Amino acid sequence: MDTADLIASFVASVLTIMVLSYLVGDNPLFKLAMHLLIGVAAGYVGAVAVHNVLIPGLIEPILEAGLGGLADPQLIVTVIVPLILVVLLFLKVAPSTARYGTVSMVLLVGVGAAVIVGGAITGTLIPLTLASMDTLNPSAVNQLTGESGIERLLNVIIVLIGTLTTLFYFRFTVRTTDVEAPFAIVAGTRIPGPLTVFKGIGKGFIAITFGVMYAGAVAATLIVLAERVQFIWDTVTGVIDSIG
Amino acid sequence: MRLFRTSALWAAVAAAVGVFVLLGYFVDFDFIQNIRLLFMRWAALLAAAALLVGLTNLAQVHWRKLSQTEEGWIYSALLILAFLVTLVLSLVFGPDDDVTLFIFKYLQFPIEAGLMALLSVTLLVAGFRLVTRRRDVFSLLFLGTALLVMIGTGPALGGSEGPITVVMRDMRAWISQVWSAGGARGIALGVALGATTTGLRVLLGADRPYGS
Amino acid sequence: MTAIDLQGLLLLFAFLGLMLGSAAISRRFPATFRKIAAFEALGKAIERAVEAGDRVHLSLGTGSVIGPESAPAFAGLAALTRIARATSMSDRPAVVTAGDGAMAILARDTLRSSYGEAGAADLYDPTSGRLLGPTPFSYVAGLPSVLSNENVSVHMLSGFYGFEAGLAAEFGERARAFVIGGTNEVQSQALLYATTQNPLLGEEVFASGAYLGAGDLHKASLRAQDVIRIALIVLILLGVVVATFGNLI
Amino acid sequence: MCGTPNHGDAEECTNCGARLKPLDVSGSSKESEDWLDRMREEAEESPSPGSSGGSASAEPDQASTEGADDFSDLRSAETGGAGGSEAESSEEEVPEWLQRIREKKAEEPSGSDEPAPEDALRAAARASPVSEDPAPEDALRAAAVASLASDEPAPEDALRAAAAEVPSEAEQPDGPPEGVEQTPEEKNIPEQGSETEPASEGESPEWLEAMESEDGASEADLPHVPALVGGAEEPADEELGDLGLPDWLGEIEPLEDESASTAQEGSSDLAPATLPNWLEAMRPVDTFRSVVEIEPEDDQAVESVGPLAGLSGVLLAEPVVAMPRTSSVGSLQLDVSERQYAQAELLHRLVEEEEQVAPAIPKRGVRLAVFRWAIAAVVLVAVSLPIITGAPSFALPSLEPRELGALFSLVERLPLEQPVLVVFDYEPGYAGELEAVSGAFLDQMMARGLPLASMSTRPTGSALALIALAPFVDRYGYENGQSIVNLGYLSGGQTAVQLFAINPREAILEGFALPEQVQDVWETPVLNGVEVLSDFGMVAVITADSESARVWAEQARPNMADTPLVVVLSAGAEPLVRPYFEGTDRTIGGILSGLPAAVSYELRNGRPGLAQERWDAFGSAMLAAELVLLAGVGYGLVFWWRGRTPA
Repeated sequence: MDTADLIASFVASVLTIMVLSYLVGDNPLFKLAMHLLIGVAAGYVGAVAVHNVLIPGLIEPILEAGLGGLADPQLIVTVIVPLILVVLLFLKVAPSTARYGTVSMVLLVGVGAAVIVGGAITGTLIPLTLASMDTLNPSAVNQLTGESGIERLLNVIIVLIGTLTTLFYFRFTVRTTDVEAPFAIVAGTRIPGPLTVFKGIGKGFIAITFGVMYAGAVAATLIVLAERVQFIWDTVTGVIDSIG
Repeated sequence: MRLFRTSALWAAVAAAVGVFVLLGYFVDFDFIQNIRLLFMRWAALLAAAALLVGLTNLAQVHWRKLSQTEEGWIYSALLILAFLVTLVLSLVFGPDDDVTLFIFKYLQFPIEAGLMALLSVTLLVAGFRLVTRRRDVFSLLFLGTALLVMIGTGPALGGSEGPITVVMRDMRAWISQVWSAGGARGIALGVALGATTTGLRVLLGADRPYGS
Repeated sequence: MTAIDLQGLLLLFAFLGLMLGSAAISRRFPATFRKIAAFEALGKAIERAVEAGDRVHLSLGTGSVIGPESAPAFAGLAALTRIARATSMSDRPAVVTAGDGAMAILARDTLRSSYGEAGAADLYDPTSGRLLGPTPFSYVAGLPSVLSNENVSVHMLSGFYGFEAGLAAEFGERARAFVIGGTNEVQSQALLYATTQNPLLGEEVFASGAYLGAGDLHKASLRAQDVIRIALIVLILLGVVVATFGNLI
Repeated sequence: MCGTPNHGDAEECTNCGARLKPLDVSGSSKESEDWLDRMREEAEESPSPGSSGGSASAEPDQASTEGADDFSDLRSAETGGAGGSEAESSEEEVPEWLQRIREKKAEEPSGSDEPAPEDALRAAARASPVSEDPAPEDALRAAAVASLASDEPAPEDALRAAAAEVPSEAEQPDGPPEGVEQTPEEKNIPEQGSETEPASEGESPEWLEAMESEDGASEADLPHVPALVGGAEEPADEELGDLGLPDWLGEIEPLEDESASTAQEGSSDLAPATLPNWLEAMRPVDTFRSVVEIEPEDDQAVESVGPLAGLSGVLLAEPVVAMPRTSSVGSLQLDVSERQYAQAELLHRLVEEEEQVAPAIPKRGVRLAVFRWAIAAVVLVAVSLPIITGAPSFALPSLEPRELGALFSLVERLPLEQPVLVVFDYEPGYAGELEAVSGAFLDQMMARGLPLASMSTRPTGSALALIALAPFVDRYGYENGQSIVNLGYLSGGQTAVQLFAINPREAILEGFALPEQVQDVWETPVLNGVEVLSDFGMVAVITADSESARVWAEQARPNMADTPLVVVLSAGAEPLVRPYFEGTDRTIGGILSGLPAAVSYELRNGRPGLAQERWDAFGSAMLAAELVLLAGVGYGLVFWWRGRTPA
């Protein structure tokens, strides 16, 4: 590590420690680090947006086309119109002119909403529904894992029950005389109806799923913690070596 | 009344844009696909522009704190300074210049990584408190599963790979690839149902996040 | 992709028909919805906030408006129209934050029109809808100061989050605010389940509009979801039968 | 309060002077603003007019009586109708009146919350055989109004009093204020619709018609906190009118409503319990059915023979009176109306909740801070020990995950002439994990000398790609612009993935950190053969969230032909992505997730990397984490069983 890197690493280590100081409690060092992060991230991302998106997407094409090319319908559609929309969007900066930028936001929202619907239907609803239609044929073999027989059958059934009960758990509309409604409230004695049991299993699967993901998140964050500690330790030893 | 007409017009525009983009998912006709791609390109450009508007707003908020020396104005000052310095350097040299990358690597990166490291403890504290906070069998199931998976993920206890380790690894694989796969599918399907209706409400003009 | 994806179109029109149909009949055949404790607690918490003159904070997450991940944020904005109406009694407007520039603009627009409709246009403050940071972690980095400096007592998370969801909720808990959170990313839901007192599981985050009374089409949406939910369950079961006996034969 | 019938446009009761109309007889937004302003002023003047359920009755505040009056009545009116169905509406209103009672109770040392409302139910039913469920609600309204007019009466007394009066004319003046306060949503209360159909045909008091014209008035009252949850439909009206559904659907609405409008108009103004009982008794069966979706067992509530044939709820009184005092089980067999039933149900739920939720809210204090510090200390020590002292050390995993072999051989088979696209779709925070997990994968590809292109849909992703690839670039002598290029940032987030999939060259225009001589990133040796996504030998997405993996699987896959899609995931996201991996169409060709898998990968490569470097620290940290969670479970269970509240 050369000196510049060492100094930089030292600063970086200090910043990491400032963030971790939140473990003791909210404190000025932590706040300082947070605001520094926001500032740097904002500056960097802003520059990326200008450099990698707006300039090549809107400015360069116009400069290349020159004045003559401005009449080109292709350019008008792909560059001039979005440029106007962008200019209108910038009017959102000032409250007084904000309403003139609405058209640009409307376009964004329209695209966003459509992407949500299209993505959910073609990306999740259909593929996952189809994926859930697995065969219960005991002689079938899972090409991927090579499972077969009872082992595979059991797994398929578990996944199926999990999918269906979890999906059912989120049901919103209830009839006031749902089995789950009356029996659930009789003080002391709970006599669950079939729906209640079904929902209970669903919630159980949700808890298991969340448990797995929580464990994954803990593992992931602990690796990052290990990486940070390693980084700080390397810096400390580096500094000690350079001094000594 | 005039308000209403304007907002109805916006709703119509959003719906029109949305219909083309949405149909593009289901119908593979050039006409629709081209319009859809065009709208999506515009949207990508507008999103970048909106980011700049947002950043201006961010700067305004903190500038106000600074100028009115509200509580924590000193932090806002630091934020604005960091923002301007990074922005100017990145604009002048470009975001892929060594100077900019140096700032990214030694200022932004360690703080974000620090936050992630902080999260590890946060999650453990939350896990520790869960049973005392939410007294039901599901929080026990949640933590029980988490423990099994963590034991199956982490290295072997006692330093060598014994039969118990093997069992725990298989157990972990079974829970995360079978049991939680079922739950995950159900949740994902449900989320997709909710997302679809949410998107459709916007396209139908019932929800108008762009105001009126 | 085939020229026309019939399955998809069919599902799309099923959704549309069911939503509009249920909306049309909702007055004559009102539906009953299951109780979601988190929403009931939210209602009371907002009442308390308004009484105490505290702020309600809505976090729209770090998803981009034009991405599929923006769905829960749109749901949050729909709920905001109702929350703004409720907080129009208070002298402190709700504050809405986002991690995406366009989403922050939408937050401002929604606040402006909601307060306008509630007859409290004077409550609208352009800075009460803001971008906290342009990246997920810079966004959560901005939360502590918002929560502490603007004495927020209700911290509602409704948007897309990655792991930062855990931090977003933790900061709320530390600020001793009422925290309620939901998102579309399942792993983040798991983090919220662990870190918040009132997690919104799965698709519940999309139901906030219906449960806060944001409109008939919100309730109709829940009905439509339930019909399609049952249809999917039946379809899957049928599919399993077909797959099984298809193989056997 | 007195029971004297009044003329429709009378402002006050001629006899007792009770106000018959609210102060805000207006529907226009202008006036609604006035109303709101007034509410706000009042809200500022008095601590909490009506915003807590109890304030209206429990603490009559002269300064805010007016506001509180509006609030309390409005609340019951709104919530009564808001739910749009009995159970829901009662779920709505019960908390309010229950809260009032509870708060009043809180002031009086003795007595639990539970009996009062039940008494109310019973008394109501006993007193008015034909008046259905609404009785308690009205009793409470009456109580509220009464206690507002004069401070003394305790709600539950008022309850019984009011409830007992139900059939008599005595409480009719309560009607008008309520009638006026009714929201249009009150139309949704089916029994009322049914009850009042005869009223609108028959001789309904004049003040009723007068009130009908003022329906709109209450719209302005709606923006009001207590009705928030499941609350006021008023915004819905707005939607259906000028703000909500598409206009053509808006047109459908009135048609839908017209059929029931006669009944509903009446109902909207007529508070159920204020009906004279002879009028109640005139309610024909079919109307009841047509308006409400009632459950089969409710049919029994309808008298089928004898002089009372066709009257619904006639026999209710007897079973209800006979209902055992303490248990609500009886109410299951008995034909208590659904609203009474739901109120009783909710009462139970609320009482149960009170026991649970209250302790569940943690008292943040020193102890929590100590726990936090202790856990932090344990974890930090556990992570630091192996790094600083080299101990403890853990055996590397000997088992390979099933899918690793497939991925390894997939990479081995990749043609050397086709470039691989690696998408770095994660934030800097995740780098610590994902660099360790993806290291071995990148190592294998670059050891084979596969040409590599990287990109990201996140602004910071390109920089992260440089950091992650740097060690291998040096190790295997990759040359920037020749054998490896960074395409840079794909703007537009996940939506842009589709654009990129359809036409990569148009979607990404700028490279990232390219050498000076490179003008166009697409003309570099790495990419000049790439026109479409399927020209890549493989597409690998390194990401932390399943959403972005899903988007690549959905949006990009269709344009990839036979090019495999590999996903390197953060731990925990795997179950969400697996369906795409295991599904019949195998949209995802390979998965790599979690540190153990990465260590196994490095072992296969025969070159130790970041994963093995982190292994010991990770191991001891995981052990510490497991202990912490175990301790938490034990701690929680101890308090759970001892039924005590931990800090």
